[in-house]
Amino acid sequence: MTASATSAKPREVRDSVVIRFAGDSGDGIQLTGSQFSAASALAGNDTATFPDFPAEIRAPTGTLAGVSGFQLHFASRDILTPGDRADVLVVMNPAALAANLKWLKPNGILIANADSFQAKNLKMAGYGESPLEDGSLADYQLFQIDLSRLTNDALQGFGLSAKEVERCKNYFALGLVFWLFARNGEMVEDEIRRKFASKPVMMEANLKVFHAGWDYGENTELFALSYSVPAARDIAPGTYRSIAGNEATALGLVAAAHKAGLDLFYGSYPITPASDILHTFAGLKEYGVRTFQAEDEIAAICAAIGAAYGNQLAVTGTSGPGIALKSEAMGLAVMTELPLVIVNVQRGGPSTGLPTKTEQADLLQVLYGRNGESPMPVLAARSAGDAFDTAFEAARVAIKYRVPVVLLTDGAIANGAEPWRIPDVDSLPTIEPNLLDDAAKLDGGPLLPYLRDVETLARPWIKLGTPGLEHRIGGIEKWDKTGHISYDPQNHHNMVKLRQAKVDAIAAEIPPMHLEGAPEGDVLVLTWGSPYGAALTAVRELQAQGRAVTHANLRWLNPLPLDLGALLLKFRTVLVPEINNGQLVKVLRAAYALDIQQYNRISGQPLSVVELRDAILNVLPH
Amino acid sequence: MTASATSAKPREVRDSVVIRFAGDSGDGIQLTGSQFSAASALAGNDTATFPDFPAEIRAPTGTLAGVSGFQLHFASRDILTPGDRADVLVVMNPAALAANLKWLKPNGILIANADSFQAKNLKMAGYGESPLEDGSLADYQLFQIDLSRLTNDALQGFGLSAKEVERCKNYFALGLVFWLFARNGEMVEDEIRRKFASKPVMMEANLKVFHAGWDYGENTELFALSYSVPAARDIAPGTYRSIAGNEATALGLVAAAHKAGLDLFYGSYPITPASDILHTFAGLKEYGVRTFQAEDEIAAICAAIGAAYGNQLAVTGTSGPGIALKSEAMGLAVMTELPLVIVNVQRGGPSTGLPTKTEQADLLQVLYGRNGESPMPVLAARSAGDAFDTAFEAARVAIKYRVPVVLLTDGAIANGAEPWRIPDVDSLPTIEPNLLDDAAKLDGGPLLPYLRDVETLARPWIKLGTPGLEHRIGGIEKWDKTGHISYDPQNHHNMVKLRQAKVDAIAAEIPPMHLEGAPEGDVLVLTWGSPYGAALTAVRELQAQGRAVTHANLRWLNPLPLDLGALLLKFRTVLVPEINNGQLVKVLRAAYALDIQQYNRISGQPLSVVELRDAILNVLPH
Amino acid sequence: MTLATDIALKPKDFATDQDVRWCPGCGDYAILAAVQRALAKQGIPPHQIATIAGIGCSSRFPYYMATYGFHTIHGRAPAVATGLKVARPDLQVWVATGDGDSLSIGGNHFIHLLRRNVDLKVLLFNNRIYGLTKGQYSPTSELGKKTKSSPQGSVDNPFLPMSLAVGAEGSFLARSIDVDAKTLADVLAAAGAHHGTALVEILQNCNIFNDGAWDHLSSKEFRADQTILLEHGKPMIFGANRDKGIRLNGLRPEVVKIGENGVTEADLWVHDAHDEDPTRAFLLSRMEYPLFPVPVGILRSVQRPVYDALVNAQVDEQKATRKANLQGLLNGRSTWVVG
Amino acid sequence: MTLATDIALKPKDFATDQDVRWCPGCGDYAILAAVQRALAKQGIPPHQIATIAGIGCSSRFPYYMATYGFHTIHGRAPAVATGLKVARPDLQVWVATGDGDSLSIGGNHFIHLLRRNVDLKVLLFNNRIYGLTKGQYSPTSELGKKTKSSPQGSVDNPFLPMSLAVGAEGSFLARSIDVDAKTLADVLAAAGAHHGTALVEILQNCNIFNDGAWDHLSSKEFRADQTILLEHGKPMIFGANRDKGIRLNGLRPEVVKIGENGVTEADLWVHDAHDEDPTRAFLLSRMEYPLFPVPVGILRSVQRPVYDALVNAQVDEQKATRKANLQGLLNGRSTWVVG
Ligand SMILES: Cc1ncc(C[n+]2csc(CCOP(=O)(O)OP(=O)(O)O)c2C)c(N)n1
Ligand SMILES: Cc1ncc(C[n+]2csc(CCOP(=O)(O)OP(=O)(O)O)c2C)c(N)n1
Ligand code: SF4
Ligand code: SF4
Ligand SMILES: [Mg+2]
Ligand SMILES: [Mg+2]
Repeated sequence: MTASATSAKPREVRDSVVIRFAGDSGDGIQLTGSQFSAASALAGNDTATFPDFPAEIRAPTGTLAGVSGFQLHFASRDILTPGDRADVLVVMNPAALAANLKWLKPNGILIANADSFQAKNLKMAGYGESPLEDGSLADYQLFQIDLSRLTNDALQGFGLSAKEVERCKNYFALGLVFWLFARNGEMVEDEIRRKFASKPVMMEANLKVFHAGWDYGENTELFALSYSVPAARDIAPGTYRSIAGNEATALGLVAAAHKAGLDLFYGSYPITPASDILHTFAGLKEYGVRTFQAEDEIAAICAAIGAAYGNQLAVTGTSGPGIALKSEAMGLAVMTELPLVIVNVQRGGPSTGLPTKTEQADLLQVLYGRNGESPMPVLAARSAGDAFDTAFEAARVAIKYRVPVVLLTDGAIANGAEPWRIPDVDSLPTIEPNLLDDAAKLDGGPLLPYLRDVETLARPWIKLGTPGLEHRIGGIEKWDKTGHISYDPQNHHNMVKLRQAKVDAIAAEIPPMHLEGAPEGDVLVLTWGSPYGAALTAVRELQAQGRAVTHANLRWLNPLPLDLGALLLKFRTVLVPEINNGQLVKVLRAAYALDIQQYNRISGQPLSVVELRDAILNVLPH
Repeated sequence: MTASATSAKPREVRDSVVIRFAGDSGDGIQLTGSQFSAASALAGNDTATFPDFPAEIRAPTGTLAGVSGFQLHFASRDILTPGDRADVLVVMNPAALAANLKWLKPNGILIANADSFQAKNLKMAGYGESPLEDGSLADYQLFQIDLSRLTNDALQGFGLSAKEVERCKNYFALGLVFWLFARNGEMVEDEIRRKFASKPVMMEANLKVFHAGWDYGENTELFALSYSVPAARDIAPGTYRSIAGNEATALGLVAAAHKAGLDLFYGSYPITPASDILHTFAGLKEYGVRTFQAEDEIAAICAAIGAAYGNQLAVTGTSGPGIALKSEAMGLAVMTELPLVIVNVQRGGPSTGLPTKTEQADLLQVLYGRNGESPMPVLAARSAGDAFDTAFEAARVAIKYRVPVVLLTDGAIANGAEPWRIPDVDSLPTIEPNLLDDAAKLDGGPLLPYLRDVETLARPWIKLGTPGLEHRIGGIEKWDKTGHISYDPQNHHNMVKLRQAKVDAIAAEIPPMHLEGAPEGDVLVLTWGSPYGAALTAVRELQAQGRAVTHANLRWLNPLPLDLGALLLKFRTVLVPEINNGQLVKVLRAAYALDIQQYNRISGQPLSVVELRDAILNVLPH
Repeated sequence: MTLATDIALKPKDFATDQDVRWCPGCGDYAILAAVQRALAKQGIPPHQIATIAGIGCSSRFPYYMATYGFHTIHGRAPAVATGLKVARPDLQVWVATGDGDSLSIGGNHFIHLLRRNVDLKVLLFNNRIYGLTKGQYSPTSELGKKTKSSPQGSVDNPFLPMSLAVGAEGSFLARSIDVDAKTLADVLAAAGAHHGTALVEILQNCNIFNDGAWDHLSSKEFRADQTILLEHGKPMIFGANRDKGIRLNGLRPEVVKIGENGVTEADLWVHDAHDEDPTRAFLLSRMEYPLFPVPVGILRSVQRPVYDALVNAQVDEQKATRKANLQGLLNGRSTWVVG
Repeated sequence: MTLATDIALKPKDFATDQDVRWCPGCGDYAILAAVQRALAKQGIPPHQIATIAGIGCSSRFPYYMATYGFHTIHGRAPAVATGLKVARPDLQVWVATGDGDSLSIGGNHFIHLLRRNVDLKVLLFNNRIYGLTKGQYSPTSELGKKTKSSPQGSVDNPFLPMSLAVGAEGSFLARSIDVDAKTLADVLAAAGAHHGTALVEILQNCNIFNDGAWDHLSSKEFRADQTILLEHGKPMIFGANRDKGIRLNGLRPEVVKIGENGVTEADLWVHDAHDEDPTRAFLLSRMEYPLFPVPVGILRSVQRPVYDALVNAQVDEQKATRKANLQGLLNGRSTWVVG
């Protein structure tokens, strides 16, 4: 019997549930969370996740610093955020409780690994008396479960060491919540079988413990009822999978390379939270992907520039401190007008800042962080799945216009997974790299490496190795058309204007702003990047209450959409929520000389639906 | 007899003269120009200079690429720019003529080294026939002088090689123009004696040639009259010298270190046009200045940060590409709140750009070019002499608030010299470094490295090596007060706001805007940096014509002066001229959501009075 | 220079109250303890010492040292420390860095530090992996290493840190192993006493991402046979039974058995750490597992001019010979008076 | 790989129409001519070659070469060239760089290039000065050198570029002098033929800011006595009368006079450029004026795995063994269907 058997206990139907798992970094919390998330998605729920890593690799067991969290929102409707606060909190030790209780809703279900609430652990978590016993948890539905003992009981006779037994206990917890929410356990069982293929005893042990957890829920009288969250109905039809932002970014770029008929070059230096892009690409060599783990971020982008000159789809990726290092070379890419995608997975700053936390505070850096007038297109993904499309678009534009393009994501998007409707490869647009690959195309005229396409202002991307197309480029100002070095005053002025015009010209192909709500009204909530989900959810709630609130999201930060200026004028108030100190607001005010309201919480955490609803209410006429 | 003897020829009095010397890089043009400039200043004129270097060290002799120019404006009144176009142009060869004729006013005096207008040189300059003979120079007062031959004649019997003779010819030209403008030659003679102290023959030869030039003017019938520019009267009384911006920057910082009782540390990597700051500091060891020629710009700033931690007045200087490289470490200085001055001598960009030309296009880079919310005070010097005061102010603020501060100058300021009223050292304000240098000052309380001064929000600058004050800092977010590592969400939010508040607080001590003109009117011309002089000159001209135009200059770019916003509202139009694509305009629009007019020429050259007058007329009501 | 005090210092005088946040079992713990012991023994009080680090697991070191400390940015500790030492030659300055921090992103500062011979003591925690970013190969990882970023095996030929350091003119080069407390204590003491850049490579176990990378050298079982402790002026002998040695055959070191084929101790290479010529150090830097026992102890220790001392000497000399006169400096060479 | 063509190429086939803008008399002119001759002789046509440079006087090189070319940013040419070579192994890629460009700001890329052994040919123009920025001391300037930035003399101990390169695992190391056309031609030809990173240090005169820096080696008068031309497999003989040689005394090279004290050619060190052990190359790298004649020619030339070839081999292998299926990749491991 698998753990998918139906429960005999009464089942309450819920529209949506937010569950948060928390424990020591060694407790397998991220794995537990992902598996529950995958099972929920398979069951047809819409899902959104938020992994909350500790900054340390492995802080000493039991400490607050070592607590790892994973929050999952699953629902029978279209949802956009991992949820503000949890309906269910599962804690593996006192530190996990101390660090996470603030996320649990009043009267929420609290499942605690009671075994671990002993003096030493309590002390490390900063507790005097055990909170399980001092009545301080009276506002919650507390379920105390001796996970370690129960796991141990289940594994009698397996001949496992205490340490090995301890490592299985997360499957007990997983089994229990699977029972609680009537999830089908087959997927977990398959995963256990795959993972422990070479260790049959551990495979059996984990299967046993997983079932034991399920059975415990079904059989003990502790739980009076279980819950079910039916499959979502308002989700667009299609084939779905779960995807995290970093993987989606990599796949979007591989898809673009494929559609352009180019190989892909990825130059990078590991950095949290961008490293998984490198890891993903490193496993895709059969798609013509070459990865270069450089000695630093400067070498990474410079190698990518070399590969771009060598006609590959060149990409470099990093996080904020790495962008700072790359900025000189980004200027070189601007001057040489080569296609290049620069991915910035933003994290908390300034300086080393909060490496494992999310933030949106690199917008001005990527727009302006270079010497001289050095304009560059900038796009931002709004969610994990959207990172695929945005990355594809960034590559398309880079190739079409021969420009370096910045793609912004952030820590929350990079690591948070969400269901993603898988695109049909054939339906993705073809990208025409349009290489100048034959001297005959010059029609006997001279080769002019900076001759511009009338429409795009792009210069030719010359196929290296072609006889007769030898040419030289570099970082010194160039003569228009010939590309030779030029110190001519008027030419420099013209080239500065041309480089700007080329980026500005892209605006012509940006689709009109997509609005959720009326095209005019009291408040326009304008987002970019990861606050998208929470903002749209808050707006929908208020719209349901009849308020004249509209939401729009910017994928394009530079150039700005042509219709944006007019749109802003249609609303009494424009509110821009950002996880920074108001960077897009600065850009918009500079662009339109308009007063714009801002909402900012810069705490390394995603913005919540509740705070955004309040922020909107604040600017709505009373 | 020195070359200062009075002329017997009639003398015409002029109010102001612009003279431009041009020749091959090997012709000693910069030296010739500086000496004429110094003599004019000594004669009581106000002066302003603009050296116009070639990009190559020594392009082949006679080529256009190798032309070096030096423009000097000297006048009997207060002047602010090196002049738009020249009254007198001295050219040493055809290439110099070809490259510089456009700068000569119609009917201007053109002195040409006729010897050099031979076939080979003409060809290299792109001439067919000799312009001296084909009538194309009819619009100018052309004086053809066989400089080489005359120099050779003067040196008969000295036993010099042809090459050595050739090297003396610039002194002939200098002697001639000294005669033409009745300058006292003693200074030049002293300089020749000093320079050639160890080569008596060359000393005598150069003295001889210098006199020969003077005599030539006096004796030949070529020149019917000479000119005189009387001493200026509207110049503030005081002791003056001539100073270039890079030297003034270095001296301002040394003075600040002296007034703070600190040694100075300068970490730098050579780069045009900032290298002279390093060269100046390297010669000032007796003032407690330590220079570190680093392996790159990153090491340069990092070493400066180390020195700041070690309680010296730490400075790092570079140009735009170097700032790009320093940006990660600039963030570290923001996070650790250490005093540091970062000098950026701006040059043409993007990328390598136009290394020897001037530009103002790094404003947004220094404001925003860092990951995360990373605010930093930014000041800009408006002229060479002003660089002293601005550098002093930058250091004072850095020390008082414990912040990294950016000082912006540019290529034109750095290399252009102007008369500078030498400040009295005693009258310079004292800077109180206020080191926390004794554990007793803690009054038994714990050491709190991030405890803030109530007024300045500055944290203590702890004297390293003090028993009991051991503490640790770093680039990860810190707990308020203790400075320990903190990943706490609310604390991060608070610290982001605190770092911003600390920079904003400086605005309280920025003096009110200084206006040249009425406090309200049709047009406010607002400048920052080197366009100051041309803009003010243009405004004064228009004011003299009764137009309601006012000028103001911003030394502070971040924070902006508190009274600026209100001031802008007092004028129908605000016009901001910049040698960039409108960067301050972006900042002002973002700050005040106001429409602002811009004038931009981005050609690597200073803005001219004429174009600014036209630009102002353009926005004035007709 | 810093001076030892009379008051006896204890290792705990160098420990802070911060929770140490390395993974349980990480080799860094042993190194921290060893450094604290060595500093206590050296006798310079905490306030006369500064600990500077880059970024990485190992670079958290300053937080646990009750000295002055600075956790800078990735790869830049040598540069920050150079500035500090030039400004404050009175402080003893230690640098903590990892193999990624010092040899990847920080490689340039690392080699320039060595050539300049700034008076810094550098602890290079070599775990052959990027620990903090969770397990990518580093510039010391072996060819073919499979990691997250090299699923088919790394194709980056590694550096031998000691060879690189010899090539960069290093004046003091030593090596130890995290678990070898005795050698570690000795090399740390010698590093502390060296005037100039003292580089100590510490083979460190990252039990999470590269567990056992040094087991062939560090485990009690193998240590005696697969490492060789260098002692200045002594013949190079190793082995559990101390019956093996290194003999120089022309330019080539070779492992010999003492007592076999007529080999005696007198035939062995006598270690000369103070040889001005770096060739011996270079040879030692290339003695690698499994062909040779890996040298631990002091490979090289020579005196040569020290950068920060030279900089400060020039300042002192100029101060002594050219009187500072700020007003005169501002006045410059020629002035004129208006009004 | 690139292939030589049948059509005879001439040096001028490698020259562009751009005005060459070095100072008259600069050593760079001779180097440019030598490279153009060498490429013509090598026979790979210009379109199969790319020339990549950093920033500096020497780094203007690409503008004068009728190949594909890229004048990048200061110090980064090795990185740009690495990316290009990995992407385009079919091109022969040359890097032009100065002593400041490669050893100061670009030091890290320089050493990582050498350890990876990317198939690039690197021309290091060593004039012991920063030319383009008008004369500050460089990482190869001698101690005590007075320049604009070191009026009391430099206190930075210089690198020996070849020692650094040996320490960084360089597989091909050669040296020549700008004015020594013959040796330059030979080492350029060998560099072109080497598979892996071929480093050629060229002692170059900057007649404006460091005139005569190499006169003691380059002038006809001294060259024979103060340099030694290395020839693989031949004894190391030098001197105007070819009567001097280098003998190895244990680890120490020494200058001997052939015919004196019973020294014969047979006693001399026989140069082995292909020795896998880098120790000989290290010894050569330390032979410095005035104690030794300075080696020119090929110090080291060994085969070892080449980075770009390995990267591309992994790609080819994966392509061969795991069929690319983009739709399958997008689908991932588990999917579900809605609607
Ligand atoms: C500019 C920058 N790039 C990348 C990183 C990410 N990063 C932090 S530590 C590290 C490498 C750590 O390896 P190592 O120096 O060997 O230290 P270990 O953790 O192994 O002790 C990297 C790549 C960073 N913090 N800053
Ligand atoms: C980021 C950056 N820093 C500094 C410079 C200034 N710069 C240009 S070339 C150069 C050094 C030139 O020396 P070298 O590499 O030896 O070349 P050479 O001119 O002597 O041939 C420097 C410091 C620059 N262009 N970019
Ligand atoms: S990841 Fe490795 S190096 Fe880092 S603390 Fe853990 S065990 Fe130590
Ligand atoms: S400055 Fe020196 S290196 Fe540069 S071109 Fe002139 S002579 Fe050559
Ligand atoms: Mg490591
Ligand atoms: Mg050089």
